[in-house]
Amino acid sequence: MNLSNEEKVGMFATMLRIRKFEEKLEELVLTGNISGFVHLYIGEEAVATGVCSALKISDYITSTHRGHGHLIAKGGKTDLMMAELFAKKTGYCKGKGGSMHIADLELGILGANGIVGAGPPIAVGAGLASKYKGNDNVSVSFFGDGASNQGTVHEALNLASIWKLPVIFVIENNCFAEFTHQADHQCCRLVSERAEGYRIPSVVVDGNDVLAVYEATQEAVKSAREGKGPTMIECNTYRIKGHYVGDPETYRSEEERASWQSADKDPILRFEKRLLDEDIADQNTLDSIRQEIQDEIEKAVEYAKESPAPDISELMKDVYA
Amino acid sequence: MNLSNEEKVGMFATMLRIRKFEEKLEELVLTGNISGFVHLYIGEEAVATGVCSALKISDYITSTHRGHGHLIAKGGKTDLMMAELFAKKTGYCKGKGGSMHIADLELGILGANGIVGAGPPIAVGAGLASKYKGNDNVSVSFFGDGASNQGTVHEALNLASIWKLPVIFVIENNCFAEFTHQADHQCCRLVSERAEGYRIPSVVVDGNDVLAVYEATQEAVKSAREGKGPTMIECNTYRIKGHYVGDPETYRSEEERASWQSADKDPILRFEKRLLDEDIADQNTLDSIRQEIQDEIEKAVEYAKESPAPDISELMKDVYA
Amino acid sequence: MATMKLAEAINQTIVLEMERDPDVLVLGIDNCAGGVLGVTGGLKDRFGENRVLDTPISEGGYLGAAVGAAAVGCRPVVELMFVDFIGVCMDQLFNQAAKMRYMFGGKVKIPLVLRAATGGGVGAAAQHSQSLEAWFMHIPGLKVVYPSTPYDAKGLLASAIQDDNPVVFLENKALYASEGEVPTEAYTIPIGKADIKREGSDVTVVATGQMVGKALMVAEKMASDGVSVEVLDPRSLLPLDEEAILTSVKKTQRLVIVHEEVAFAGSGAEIAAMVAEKAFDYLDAPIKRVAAPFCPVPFAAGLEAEYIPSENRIVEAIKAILE
Amino acid sequence: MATMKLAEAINQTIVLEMERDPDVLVLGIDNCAGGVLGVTGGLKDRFGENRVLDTPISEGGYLGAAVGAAAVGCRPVVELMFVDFIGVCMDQLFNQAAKMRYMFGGKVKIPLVLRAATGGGVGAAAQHSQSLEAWFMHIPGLKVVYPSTPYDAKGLLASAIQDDNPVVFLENKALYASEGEVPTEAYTIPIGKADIKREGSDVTVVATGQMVGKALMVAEKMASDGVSVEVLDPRSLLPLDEEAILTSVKKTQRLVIVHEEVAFAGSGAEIAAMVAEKAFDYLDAPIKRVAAPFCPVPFAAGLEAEYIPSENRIVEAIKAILE
Ligand SMILES: Cc1ncc(C[n+]2csc(CCOP(=O)(O)OP(=O)(O)O)c2C)c(N)n1
Ligand SMILES: Cc1ncc(C[n+]2csc(CCOP(=O)(O)OP(=O)(O)O)c2C)c(N)n1
Ligand SMILES: [Mg+2]
Ligand SMILES: [Mg+2]
Repeated sequence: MNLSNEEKVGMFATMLRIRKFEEKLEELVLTGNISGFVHLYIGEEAVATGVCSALKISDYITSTHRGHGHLIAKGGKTDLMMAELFAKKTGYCKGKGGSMHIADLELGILGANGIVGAGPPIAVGAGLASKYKGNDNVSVSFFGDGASNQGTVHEALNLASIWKLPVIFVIENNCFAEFTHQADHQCCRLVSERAEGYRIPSVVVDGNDVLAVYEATQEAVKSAREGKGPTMIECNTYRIKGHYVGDPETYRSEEERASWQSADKDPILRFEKRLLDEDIADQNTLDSIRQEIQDEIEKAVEYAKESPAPDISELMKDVYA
Repeated sequence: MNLSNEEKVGMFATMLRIRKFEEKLEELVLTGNISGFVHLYIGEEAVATGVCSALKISDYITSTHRGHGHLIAKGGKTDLMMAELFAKKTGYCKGKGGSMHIADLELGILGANGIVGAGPPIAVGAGLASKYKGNDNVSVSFFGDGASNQGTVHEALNLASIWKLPVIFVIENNCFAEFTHQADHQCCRLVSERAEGYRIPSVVVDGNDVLAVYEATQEAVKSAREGKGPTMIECNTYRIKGHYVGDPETYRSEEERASWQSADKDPILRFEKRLLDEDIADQNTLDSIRQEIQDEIEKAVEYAKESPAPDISELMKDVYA
Repeated sequence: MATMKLAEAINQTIVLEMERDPDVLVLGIDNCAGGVLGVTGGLKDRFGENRVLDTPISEGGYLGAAVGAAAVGCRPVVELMFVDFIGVCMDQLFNQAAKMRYMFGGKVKIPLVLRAATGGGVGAAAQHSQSLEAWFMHIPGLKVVYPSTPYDAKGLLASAIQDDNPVVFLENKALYASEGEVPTEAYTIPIGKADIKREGSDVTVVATGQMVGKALMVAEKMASDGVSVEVLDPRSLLPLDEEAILTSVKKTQRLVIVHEEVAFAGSGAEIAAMVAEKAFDYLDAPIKRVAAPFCPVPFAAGLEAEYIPSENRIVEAIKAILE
Repeated sequence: MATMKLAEAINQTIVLEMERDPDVLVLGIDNCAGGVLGVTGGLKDRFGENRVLDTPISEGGYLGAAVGAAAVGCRPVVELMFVDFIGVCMDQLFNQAAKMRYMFGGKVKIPLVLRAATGGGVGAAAQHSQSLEAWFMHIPGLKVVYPSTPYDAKGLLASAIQDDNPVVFLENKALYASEGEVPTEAYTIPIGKADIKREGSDVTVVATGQMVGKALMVAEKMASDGVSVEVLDPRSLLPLDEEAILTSVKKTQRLVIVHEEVAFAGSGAEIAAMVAEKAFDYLDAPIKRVAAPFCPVPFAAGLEAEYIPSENRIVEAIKAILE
């Protein structure tokens, strides 16, 4: 690993930014300020952060219905995101897309997606374009344990493999697909046990250890840029919140959930401790980062609230290029 | 293996019946007597025969676009099949279905299928019904190396696995998907390398050895009937004819093809020699079987030719039950 | 009689049919936990995991499994969750379920119900708010049912489950919580019979889903202006009760069609075309369609409100052809 | 000018566009060997395997890959083989390709062409003979092109490849071998412009695909009986050249629509509905549709011949509204 202290602190900030964004969002949904289906990334911050820290701006990602973490980690602006969630004209999609459809092509973000399993083929296509055009961009496709049972995911793996494309499949195994435990929707213990069937090298990491995720991704990126084809990275993590804001969560115990929020499991608490223990940063620095992020999120909310809703005349625009 | 000599000779007859049916069919298509897309099973007879010899009438199969062999092996009547191929009223589907849609529910044949990869989920459903109803019927899904890349196949494997259904997935790895070599459409050497990812036990057999196929199927059937869930059987074989009758076959060499027609590779020649070598049958018996089958096929053609075409009034019938 | 929500009426019907017929199975994502739509609650506890199956995310696989199970004697009731997900499993519906009987020369029956939540109004954006009736109508071998009240939902779903053909059963999201009077005992409503929700003599409004309620509000309002609006709910779009529509149009001589899907190549196009052919001589005015504009469903509430046909737009359409 | 088959015109256009624009890629099953449809022959030898890709059987995967490639600057031309296969990959077309631009607030372009063989007449039965124009027309964000001559095919395909939106390009199987005069140099025909294939004054026949040729034969025959038939080929169904259709109908005051897909909820329903709304006062007779009956495509030649709209049925429809 070749990370400077500064970079590590940056990763801490990114995770915290995701956490704070999501916590604020939950509050805003519960208080009726924001509507629609909202899926929170709380507890999984180390995955998106570790992965995207190993990417360039010109690299591509495809995201999911649970996309805020990926977007923020890839450089997405919290004010534009918040404005989109508030359905405002100033939002990433002019208020037309909402939580499940945020994209920023300039940052290589090819979109969140409301259809489970639709992202991986799209990431493969971006990888195909990179290979054809001869640039060294890689594509990362984030998807869940649940998505891994969708046919399109299988197809995408096969395509990336036969075409030896610079694509990295990042499995967020967060123990659930909606209300169903991973063990109830597939018999393999790990999704990545399926990788060998496509001759795709795979690695399993502690998805709550941001540096482990980073390291695995860095390897995969190197291999992809060198033309060695795809890699699968399975990140073991846990979805702390319900499937969506409002989920009654009848299908799991409070204890199970709480166990993942402990200081030695929560990805942010863990990393904070490490930064302090290894003298990479002092508490003051981290606290001021915390404050900055808090402010940033507050400002994002303010920006969103003050922004105008899209004009009715927007309805029929952007259908065709 | 618990096969009587008679049963072995019966398997020889079944393989021969398929071969002769297909050879006749090819001739009929090339002479313009039969139209539509026709995919021949020549060279792969040991697969359907070995598998179906291990099944009861009440067991189910789903077939493919290359279905004639499966149908005959499961007990399908050559006259009704031929009449269907001639698009006659007396055919299996009253002339409405043609080669890719022949079914015989009474024989457990849930249909050939024009959509690659559509059969496996249907077989899973039949298996689900068997399990739910508590009978001991098993379902066999035949599909090709090419089909194995289709998303629905992946989904079917996962479903059969989590529900522990009495389903047997029979992969006919005949080296081609249309004009594309297996090595060019997937990186795994064998399709069944993917089975472990679903925790489905798998076995690879010489698909041109009818007894090997039978044996593997018998094991799988036993396991399925005992409630132990699905098995995958990969049968290595070779498609002797073009993808369809009329295929210019620009993609393979004459030598490659011819090598699979040699006495030690052709499934029928091989089995014939074995029957003789092991004194299971004498040449006379086999020759008279050959003659009987020849006659049966001729009669089937006659029956088909003499049968009436469906009346125009049939057009709108059978749309709804 | 009991007052109940549309979602409850559907749940109750599934329970009644499962009790009546042991061949009825339920499949869908998270159905055991009651489903994301909140319709299948309690089924697992009552009927067990052998009859109420949770499916992995693989719609093509589990819809196909339902087709296979139906072909050999079960009656699966499948939840697709959002109708928008049909794109990953359309093949099993239109090439398999709907065509098998014909392709096999009449030798199989596929008694299968595919339930799907339809329509907008909940801020769910472009991939969770669509209405796709017209696609299903275009599939020979299929039936398409679309109730607008809890009463109709119960009777029609019972018919759908008892039907020997594949049936797409559309549930309007905005109506799940709408209430109505529903008999507690089992009953059926025949598929293919329209219902005149309000009689009138000046103009026929054919409406589906949540548009029925809007049309009724409009009829109520316009009655005080002396305009008599007949509101006809086809209840099933395939088969379509052409006779009922033609009878109404022959009486009123004016037709407005209201639906939530986009107008272009939507279900209303078929209704308009049918009337323009079969009741042309009775028509006194152009046939108007009130439907969604030709764009994906937007997220922003203001835009979505503009997108979904409003009472105002219905009034305008009626006025335009009454002039 | 050269005489060439429709299949050749398509092949030639792909070659010209690939030469013109290095971003054009070709994807599809067995395209390297020329494809089962026989349209992509020679492309691999000319442009190499990096630009002409053979895809495994995984339509959702490779159509999705085309969407991704298009989003980042390529112009994929994808062969679906038979349009009937759309059921396994519809999601990538209607929820991704067609909606991404809108959902993303205008921030992406998806220049992608999906070529698919359409229609019956070759004894390919229910899963290889369908016409599904109406489904594609119902998708905002998409364009749908359907040429009836080699000349139109070449100009329209060039436009489709150059278009910044996803375009479904339908190729009628029965027309692949049909010949016509085609300029050897590159040219485009704008998408959305109908073409009057024959002028007439008594009745407008709107026809698509192989029905255009049949309508022209009918027009020729009926001319000798003193009936003047105008034959209008929309050439693209989305956008639909409503103006051209309305202009023609306002002139002839009679409309017959002929297409190969089933009538119910088919493309003709939209055309009829549009005219019944916008040119009602000009119409002198009911609008007739001549289309396939409501059943899957049968295998038997005799049944299939009855299934596909015939010249006779067109004549009858015209006569019925001329009386
Ligand atoms: C094709 C499709 N099927 C079903 C859904 C409904 N759905 C949304 S999220 C989800 C669960 C996804 O689970 P997983 O992939 O593990 O991601 P996670 O939510 O755990 O992040 C489901 C079933 C959908 N959006 N699209
Ligand atoms: C969904 C779908 N895609 C493509 C096709 C066209 N097609 C028919 S057979 C075939 C090849 C099948 O290969 P394989 O599964 O290996 O079976 P084989 O023909 O070798 O028996 C293809 C691509 C189809 N019928 N359905
Ligand atoms: Mg998950
Ligand atoms: Mg094969």
